[in-house]
Amino acid sequence: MKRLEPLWWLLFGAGGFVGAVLLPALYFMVAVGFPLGWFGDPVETFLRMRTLFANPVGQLVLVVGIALPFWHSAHHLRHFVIELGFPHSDRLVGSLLYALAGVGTLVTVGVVGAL
Amino acid sequence: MGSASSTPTLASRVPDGWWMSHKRYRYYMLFAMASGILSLGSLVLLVAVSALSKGSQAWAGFLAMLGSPAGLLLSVVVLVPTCFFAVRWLRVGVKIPQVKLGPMPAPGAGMLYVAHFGLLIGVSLLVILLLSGVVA
Amino acid sequence: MSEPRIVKFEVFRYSPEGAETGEGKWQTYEVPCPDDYVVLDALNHIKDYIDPTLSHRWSCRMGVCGSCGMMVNGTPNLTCKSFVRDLEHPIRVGPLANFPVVRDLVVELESFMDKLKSVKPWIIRKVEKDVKYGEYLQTPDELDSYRQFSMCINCCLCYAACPVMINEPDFIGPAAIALGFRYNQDSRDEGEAERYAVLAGEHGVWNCSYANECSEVCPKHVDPAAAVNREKLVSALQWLHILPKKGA
Amino acid sequence: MKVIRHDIVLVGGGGAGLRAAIAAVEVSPETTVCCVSKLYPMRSHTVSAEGGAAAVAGSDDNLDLHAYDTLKGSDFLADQDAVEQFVQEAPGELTQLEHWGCPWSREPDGRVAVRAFGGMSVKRTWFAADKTGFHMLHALFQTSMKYDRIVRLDEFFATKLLVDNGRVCGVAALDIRTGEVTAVLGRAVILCTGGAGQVFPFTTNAAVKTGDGMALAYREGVPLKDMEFVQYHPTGLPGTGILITEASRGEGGHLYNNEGERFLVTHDYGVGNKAELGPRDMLSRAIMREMEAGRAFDGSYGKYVHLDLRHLGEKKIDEKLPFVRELARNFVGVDPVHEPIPVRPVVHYMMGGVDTDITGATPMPGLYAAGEVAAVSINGANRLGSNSLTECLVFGRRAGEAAVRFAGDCADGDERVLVDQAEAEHGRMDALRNKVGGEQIAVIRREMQASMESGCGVFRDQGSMDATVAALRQLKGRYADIGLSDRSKVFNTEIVQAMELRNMLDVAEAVAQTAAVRTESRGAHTRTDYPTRDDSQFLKHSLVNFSPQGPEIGYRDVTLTRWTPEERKY
Repeated sequence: MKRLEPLWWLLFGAGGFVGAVLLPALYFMVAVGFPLGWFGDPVETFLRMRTLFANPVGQLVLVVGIALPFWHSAHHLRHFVIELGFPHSDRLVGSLLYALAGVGTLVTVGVVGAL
Repeated sequence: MGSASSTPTLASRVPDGWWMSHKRYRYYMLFAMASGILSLGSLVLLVAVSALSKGSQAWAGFLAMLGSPAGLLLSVVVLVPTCFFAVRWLRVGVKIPQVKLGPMPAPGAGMLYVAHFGLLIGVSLLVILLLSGVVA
Repeated sequence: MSEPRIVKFEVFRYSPEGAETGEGKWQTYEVPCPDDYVVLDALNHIKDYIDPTLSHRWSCRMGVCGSCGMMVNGTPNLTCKSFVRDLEHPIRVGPLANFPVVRDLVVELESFMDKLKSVKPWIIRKVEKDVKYGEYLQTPDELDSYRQFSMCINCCLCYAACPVMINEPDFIGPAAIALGFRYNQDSRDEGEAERYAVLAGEHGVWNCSYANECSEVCPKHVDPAAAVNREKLVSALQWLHILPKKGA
Repeated sequence: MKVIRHDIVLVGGGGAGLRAAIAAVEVSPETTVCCVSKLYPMRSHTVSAEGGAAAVAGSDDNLDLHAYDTLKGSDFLADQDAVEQFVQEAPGELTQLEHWGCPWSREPDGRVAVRAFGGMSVKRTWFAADKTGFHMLHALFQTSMKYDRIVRLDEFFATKLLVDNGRVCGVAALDIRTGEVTAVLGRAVILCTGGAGQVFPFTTNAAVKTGDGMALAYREGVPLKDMEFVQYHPTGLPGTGILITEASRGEGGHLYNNEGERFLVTHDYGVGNKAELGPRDMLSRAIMREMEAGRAFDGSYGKYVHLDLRHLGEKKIDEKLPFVRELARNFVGVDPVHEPIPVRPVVHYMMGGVDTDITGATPMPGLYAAGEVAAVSINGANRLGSNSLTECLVFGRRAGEAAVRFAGDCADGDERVLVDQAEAEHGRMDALRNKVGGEQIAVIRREMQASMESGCGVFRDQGSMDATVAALRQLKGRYADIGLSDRSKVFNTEIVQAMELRNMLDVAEAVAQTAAVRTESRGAHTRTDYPTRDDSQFLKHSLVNFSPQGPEIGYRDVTLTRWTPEERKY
């Protein structure tokens, strides 16, 4: 794990960037605007979403937008756990968190691929 | 050198108030937690995509769930830290790329501020316009 | 000048000998402080006229020698520029956090000195130019690319603020990384490859957890967090072989 | 007793010391240097130097001009052979520091930039913004880490020179951390401990500048030279004495009195059209005269005048004088971009010091000195601003190299004799730590400082100096009765203060006594009762020797080569 630090950091950075730039608006629309009916009824939004995302470019955007933040969180939580006073569990905690992020990524690819 | 560990020392002291009772650290801890919450947002989106792939019924069900008081509470829990995260990340983030990489000159802080927050505003507008159906 | 007012100080006391052994204690002093007193003035007043057994380091009292850093009300600060009038009372003065305490307000700096040395903070060149041929040319822009990071006074406040240091005392830390980065960025230097193993090594930049606390407390606005994270970017690109290492 | 043996023992790790150490290990591939310093080297007072370091750089300049400016600035008391050597080696030394990474400020084309400075007739002061000393010291310290043969004993306080048969062979050093005395033996010793500004109450000098090296040498019979010459820097902050660099005038700052006059221009203070770029002694006298004439401002720390930088503009101030802005804002709450800075003359530099020749050698075999602790002398009766940083380099290197040569030609001293002396020091430290007495260190120190200010300030006369001499003698008597409270050995700073006070009392006495017998005015030594220079009697260095009965004073002719002393007018 230590040998791959630059990789974890790059994924962390990319995830943070996506999380900062894309996530707020995307989340707001999908999880607040649509449910409250501000942008049309469920059928309209369903069709609009399918049009936008059920294609290779849309799918790529979704995979990047959803999966990278997993890596970001995993890496930051790993450091957070060290800071809470568990530096010696780093190997275990890190492996677990990165594994979770990996699973999350695979699931994301699967779910998005099913669009 | 000559005097290293030559007299007993008291173990180093943890900063007073680490890690929640001091304002500076509290702010940082919030940031660390916000960066964990990003994944919660991602998970919700993942559920949304899953619903989207299962058809309009599932999608409507997802929207009803998120429109419920509990769903909206969840959105507050995700959105507030995410916005806090976004601002701090982009603000602190301008420090990092100000370095000469290979033949390219180092970009300045001002330029990076404009780039970072321009990107945030641009991407957000694009997402809102596309998803709201204003731009078909 | 207005009359000095009496200010209460709680000062950390520890000695490996005699009565103060153990975990140390907080001792209260009442110090008459004129309006323009800094915390260091108060400590010197205690040392001179109240309790000569108090030990603390100081020298230039103008914020440049870097020796009087202490925890002032929980925040690492140079005591020579912490004005008593700006602080909440009682004022609590302790030794720098994250360093072993030698005595009272004096901390052990040996490990810090080793860390400084570990980044090879000197100009490394394949071929040295003879002094008689004059200086290496360096434009103001080239100077600016590292100048900020050459401002570090080694006061160690950043180590006392860094949450990583609490649990990973071997982390080479903000000041040492900033110094290594300073030489890497210097147009006269060709030692980047030699410093890579330390800066990007086990105790190097990857231990940083983005708290940015180092930059918050730096009295010289060195912004070590910027250095640490720029070094991460450069190191990551070098790890991917996208960017060459100077001097490799 | 712990005994450490190296080829060369260095006391002090500031600019001169580190330069000497690097020179020693570079000139000889085997030599080891042990650097004994009472503080971590990067804390040394060189760190506080702001304005710059002088060396001929531009095509409008030449070595003779630099030499002449220096000699004239010194009021012709400097040794001309030393000055010639100095100006010749200065450019190479500053270039060497550039090669070691010092971030000198640059011209747009990448060459090193130079600025104007007081008493210099052309721009020749190299600078790193206004933190020149800081950058030089850190560049030297960081470069010194490259050499494993430079072994440091950080936070070791040298208490005595160890002398065998008239030759110095090491020092006894108190490990402040443990309270134990170590015998640090070598075949040559270099003193680089800086000056003694702390013998005065208002000084730009750091707390550590207590004349330790001067006192160490003096007590072993080495003469101190030209001790009566103490430089007041014209622009320190009132109260703290924090230095506002001469570069602020070099970059165009002006001095004003409370009537809004640029008094250096409107009144005749002998600086002519140099005005604010006159030498420090003259400017300090001018400001004091303004105060006496009631044309100064009144503040809580006495009178002051204004240093106005506002016309330079924010951009130039931030680029060339950022530290001045930082200091003024932090310590007096004044932003020089918008307001003038309150300033007053404040003790800055000792022209005098341990008597050395131009190789840094003192009259005692094996003992060398460089930097402010030494008097070579290139500074004579008044040092020009920006010559001292360069002096640290030029004579630091010379002392380092000369010490290597000396150490190569001689055998080790008799270890038994030397260790016995260190053992005695150890006993003395133990006794001092446990000393009971009625006098307080801080009280004696404060009275000494007050007495030096009143007797040996900018203006002196026989009565004031004699009073100071008497007061110092009495204080030395009282020092014998000091009591210490801190009995612990670990990081006991009280015992360090006690020894520093002893050093300062010796140095103060040397200053006051030599001043009291120089019946002329020259450079920084200005007597109201003898207002003119007297070359017929006093074109001479004073030399003061220690004796138990009190200082013994003698004189030596100034070395003249190509320049005839002339009236000092600008």
